[in-house]
Amino acid sequence: MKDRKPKNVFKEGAISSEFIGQSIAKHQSKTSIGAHNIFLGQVRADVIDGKTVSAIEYTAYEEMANAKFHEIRESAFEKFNLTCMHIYHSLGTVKIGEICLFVFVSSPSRKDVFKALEFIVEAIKADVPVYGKEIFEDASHQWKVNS
Amino acid sequence: MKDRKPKNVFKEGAISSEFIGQSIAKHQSKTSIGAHNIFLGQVRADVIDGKTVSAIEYTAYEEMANAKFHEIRESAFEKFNLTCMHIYHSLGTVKIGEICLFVFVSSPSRKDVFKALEFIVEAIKADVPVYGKEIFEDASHQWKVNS
Amino acid sequence: MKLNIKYFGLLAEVTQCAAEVIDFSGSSVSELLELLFEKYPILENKDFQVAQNQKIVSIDTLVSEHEIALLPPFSGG
Amino acid sequence: MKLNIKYFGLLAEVTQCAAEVIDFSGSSVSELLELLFEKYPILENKDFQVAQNQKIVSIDTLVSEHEIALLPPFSGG
Repeated sequence: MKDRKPKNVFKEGAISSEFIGQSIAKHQSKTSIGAHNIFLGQVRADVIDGKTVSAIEYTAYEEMANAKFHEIRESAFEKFNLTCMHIYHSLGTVKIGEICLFVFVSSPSRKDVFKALEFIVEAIKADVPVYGKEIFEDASHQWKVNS
Repeated sequence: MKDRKPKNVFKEGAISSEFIGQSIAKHQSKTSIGAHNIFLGQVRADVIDGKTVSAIEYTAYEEMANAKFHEIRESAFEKFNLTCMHIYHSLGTVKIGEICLFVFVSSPSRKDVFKALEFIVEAIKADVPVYGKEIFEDASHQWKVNS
Repeated sequence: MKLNIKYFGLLAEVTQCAAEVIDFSGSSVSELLELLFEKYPILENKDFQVAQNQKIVSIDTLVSEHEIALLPPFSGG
Repeated sequence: MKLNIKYFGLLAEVTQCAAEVIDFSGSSVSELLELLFEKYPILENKDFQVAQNQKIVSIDTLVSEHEIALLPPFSGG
């Protein structure tokens, strides 16, 4: 299911497990698919200088980010034999234990999904203007840095 | 959540998308997790010599298979920094579009989940005595061969 | 000794047998296979591994356990 | 020319400004940055890239579009 127009990847707040389950269910009619690979980013309760993260607040340069997500999508379809690809990223507040990134790739074969998923996730981390502000339990904050 | 005793990986019939969603939900209390990676094997409607697959019937040497799954699990925990690992494989009939294999790994960091998931899925394909019988629409069959 | 022989996948189909007890007086896996090939000539052209007590063994291994399984190529997942 | 300058993440915090319109008569991105450093001296020590019309550009690039964004290191996912 190649989709050539950029779409809005962002969702307000956390991505629910029900939404993920429903996305999986929707693919059961696509009987050329043999392998799905799903990446989920979950907000960690990191302890930094004795203070514990309680949530991350996401903001983004939305137009540019959606254009970048689209580029990553096109380039993954070019590089790998994929049937479907879906990317969702949270905006706003996502509490610890909740999911902020959902990347879902499907292909006839498993080799393609493994390579494609890692490529997409690394590209998102490196190239998409999204910002995470880590909110501590005492309401202070720091700007997240990706490793 | 290392679990040192072998467990039964097999489930009768297809693995439902609701079950997968619920497994994801259960991990939201584990706030040291930053990344989940999920592999799903789905039964394809392959066309072979003009006949279309309608289902796969799985059988296994169950005791040996569960022991192998356990070995793979232990070895993945040794090689990678994982918080959780879950493996489910279907037995019996799984129709096209339905899910027959669910592998779920979680870690503080994404690098570990990518490597671990691929390692586990490849080991399952190579080392676990499970047999898929591809049933065609005309009720004839052939024994599946992994590539 | 009495052996429980188990056949899986394609092999259970061609032998029309999932499991049986066989009286075996030889020593190695290869001797056991000769006996089974006599009973089921069709097995001789098939690709399979042998597991003794759930461990894959070579044909030179001595038969020392009761549970012997004939395993065609795996196709899980 | 009138430029829409956008600040993101940490930069929006330190400038206390998410977006503003600036009158710019110079030519390159580096000249624009000099102007912004004058207005917000704190920007000078910060790590960021510049996007012109949503494309990352070098400081030698000519300013030819109205939308300029200052982007600190990304931290999505």
